[in-house]
Amino acid sequence: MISKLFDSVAAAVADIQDGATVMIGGFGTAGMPSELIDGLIGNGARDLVVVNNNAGNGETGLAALLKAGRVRKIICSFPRQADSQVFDALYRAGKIELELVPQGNLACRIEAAGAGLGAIFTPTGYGTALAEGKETRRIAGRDYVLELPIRADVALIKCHIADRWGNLTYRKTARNFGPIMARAAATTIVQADHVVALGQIDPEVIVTPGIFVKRVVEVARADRLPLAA
Amino acid sequence: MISKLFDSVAAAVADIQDGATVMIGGFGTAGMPSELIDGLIGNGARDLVVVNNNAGNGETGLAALLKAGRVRKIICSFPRQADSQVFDALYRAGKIELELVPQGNLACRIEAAGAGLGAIFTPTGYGTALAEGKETRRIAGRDYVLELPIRADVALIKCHIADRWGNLTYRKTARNFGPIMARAAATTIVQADHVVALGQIDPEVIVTPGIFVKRVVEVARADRLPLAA
Amino acid sequence: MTQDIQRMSRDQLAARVARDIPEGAYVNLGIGAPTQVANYLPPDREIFLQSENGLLGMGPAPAKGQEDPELINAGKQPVSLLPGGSYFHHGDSFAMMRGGHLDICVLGAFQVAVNGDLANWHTGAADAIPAVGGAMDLAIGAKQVFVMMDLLTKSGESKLVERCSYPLTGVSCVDRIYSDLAVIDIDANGPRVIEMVPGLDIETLRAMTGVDLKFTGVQA
Amino acid sequence: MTQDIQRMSRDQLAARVARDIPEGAYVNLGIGAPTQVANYLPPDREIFLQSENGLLGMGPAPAKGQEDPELINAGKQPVSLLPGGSYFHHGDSFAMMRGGHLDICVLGAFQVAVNGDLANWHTGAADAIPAVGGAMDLAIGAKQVFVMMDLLTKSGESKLVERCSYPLTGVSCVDRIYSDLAVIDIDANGPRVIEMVPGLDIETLRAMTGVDLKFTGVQA
Repeated sequence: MISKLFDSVAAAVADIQDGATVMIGGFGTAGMPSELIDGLIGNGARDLVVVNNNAGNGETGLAALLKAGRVRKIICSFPRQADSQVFDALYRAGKIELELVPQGNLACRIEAAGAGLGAIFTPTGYGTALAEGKETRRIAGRDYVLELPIRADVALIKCHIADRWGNLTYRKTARNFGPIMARAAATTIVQADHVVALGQIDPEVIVTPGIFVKRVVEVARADRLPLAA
Repeated sequence: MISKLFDSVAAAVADIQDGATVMIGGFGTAGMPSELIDGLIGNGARDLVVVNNNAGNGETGLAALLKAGRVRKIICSFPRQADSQVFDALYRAGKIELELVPQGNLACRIEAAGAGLGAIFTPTGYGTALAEGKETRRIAGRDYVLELPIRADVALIKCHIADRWGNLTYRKTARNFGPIMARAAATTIVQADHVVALGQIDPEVIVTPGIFVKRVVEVARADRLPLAA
Repeated sequence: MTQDIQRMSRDQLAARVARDIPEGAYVNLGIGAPTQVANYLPPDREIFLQSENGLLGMGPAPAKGQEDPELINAGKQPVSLLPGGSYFHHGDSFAMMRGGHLDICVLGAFQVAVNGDLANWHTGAADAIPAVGGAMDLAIGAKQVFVMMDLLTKSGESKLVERCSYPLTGVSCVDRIYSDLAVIDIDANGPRVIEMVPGLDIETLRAMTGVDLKFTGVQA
Repeated sequence: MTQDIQRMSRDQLAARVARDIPEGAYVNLGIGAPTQVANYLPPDREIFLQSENGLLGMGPAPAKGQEDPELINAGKQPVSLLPGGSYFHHGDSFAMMRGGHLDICVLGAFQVAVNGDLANWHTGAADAIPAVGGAMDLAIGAKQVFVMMDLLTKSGESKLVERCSYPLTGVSCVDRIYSDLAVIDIDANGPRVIEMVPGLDIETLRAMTGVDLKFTGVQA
């Protein structure tokens, strides 16, 4: 019997290595797998490359990982926010490397990795500083930039409901990067609000089929929302 | 108030023009929008370019459109089947042009069109006759073929449940090409087993958001499956 | 007799933009001032608001106490979903933009050039921390790109320029500028003023911007 | 004393392939003979069968009268879905293949070359109507590509060849051949026989194929 369920966050993230590229789901705090990130802080891995839309909010979650000095480089679209003080300080001190990627290119480069494409021509960023030095091409009258896939060793994502095969559903705008990151990492580790018995999730509404998921740990946050009736 | 609902198949397909590129959903007969195809036969448009996984089964649906002599060219992955006699005869008589595309390249070229990518490097088909004359590139140690998006003027697809904004869900393996074709055509026309009131489809389970759909017509086939309780 | 220039307030400008959004349009309103446009969309028009973080059919902010931290907009503020709305992932969300499925996006700007180049993500200042978000995708993706901005900087320089000095967001992508002083279309022939606020005349506007402006249907 | 060569039947071969599919594997079984492998998967192993037309967790054919025309496999035959299975669209289905998410695919073949080239979609005959389906995606996508075939054609020619004469499906993609006479691994060093059926000896197999074969752990 296959079960991808782990009893603890610590066990689920135990083998993340120094130097790993780690995708972290979430858009701001919606969908951020905070407990998995706490587990990663506890794990002690260093020199991480993190892929996330943002660069941390406040002092918890991704911001705490940054603050702990574990991240060598961050690949994101929107680091500067009202509450990105941890990243801001590291960046100004030259202690973290930033690869700034337009949000849609971040998304489609992650998608390309998951789908096994070698590269894509995207119109986003053409003629801007973020495409400097990149190959461009005019195709059918429009200008495009060649962008490479973004893969990861590990993806940490949060979902709403999971089962032991790793099938996932998400909740509202917490879905965001979860489904595409799940496909682009060698090892996808998921924290679920709820784990249900196999067959309890309608096969028509599974957003991430279990093939993209290696490990699931139920994290029963005090403020988690109950399963819909 | 926005309503994309049409009263009749004939009205929904009335403006399809001679020479149009028409994507038709379905894998074999599962998901094939047979009544929309019948409407297209009735509409009389000629010199069509059809994009479908197959090239018709038996004598109905896509096979009937072919038999009516309306299709100049078909772009598909698997024309030859036990019951593809209509296509086979046209092809052997030199009366239809065939662009054979590996099924996954068909899918990702359609996806690229819907997602606004200019071209993609795909590993599928590299070194084969289906990549002859196409640009190739070695990226990170693997060989890829450059493939262009496949767009259409019109997509004809079948869904299970729709609403007046064009939100769609599908049923089982009838989903197949529907969601990706809906995004790749200028005008997507849908036949739905059932049309329900706005808000009746759970926003978490909508597979095709209405933004990708222009017209919906309810086709209450005698053998359609009832709405789940 | 010269009257004072009746500059539009932010709210007036938001209302002016809202007037031009037709029923049935799929629209993305950028972070900041463009978000205000939602407040002025006529309630009798069904307009579909998309948010880059994965929702279509975005409704207004929820009542106090009804906020859901997992239902937010691109600015990370709590919002609601209308009946008929839907959720999707980031790949699908940006496919909507990049694939040309949005009819209109409304963005703020630091500068717009006479050829439609847009600069709105980075001042280029050495100490600024850059952040681009979805701006570049919206700029090149929507069928029509509306910019909403003051025509002049606080120090009186025109934000409609011959050539952007700030880093670009997108090339030749702006279709129309809604500013506090005038509404200006941009096409292959350059900027064309289609509306001016009361009290403003062609010569004054020309002098303010310093760029070659055409005028259509505006009172001199 | 020479015994007769105990060639494996199609069913024996399917059972032999099934034995090598471990619990937890994500597997695509190609149209035709490979489909039979499903009949021999041990019921105590959870193995995930994917079908290119958008399902994962494919179960056996339904009871007569329970067929659903909208629940079919790649061969367009009625199937069922196991609890825990899921449906998805063609883009996602082929992302599973192309993205390297499948552990194993099992395909038929016209020819396999000593470098792992696969030819299984087209005989190259002038009057044949070509059809490729998902074969090229499976051939290059799965982590391991197993081929299931008779080692010789009906006229006695080896289907394991120095170089394919039929049009290729994929380049250097086959990892293992399960044939009626032997199981043969293919890697950068070429083909290596790891099992032969009783009654077959190395010299006979060499003579049958005419290609340079290595042998590991097989009885001479």
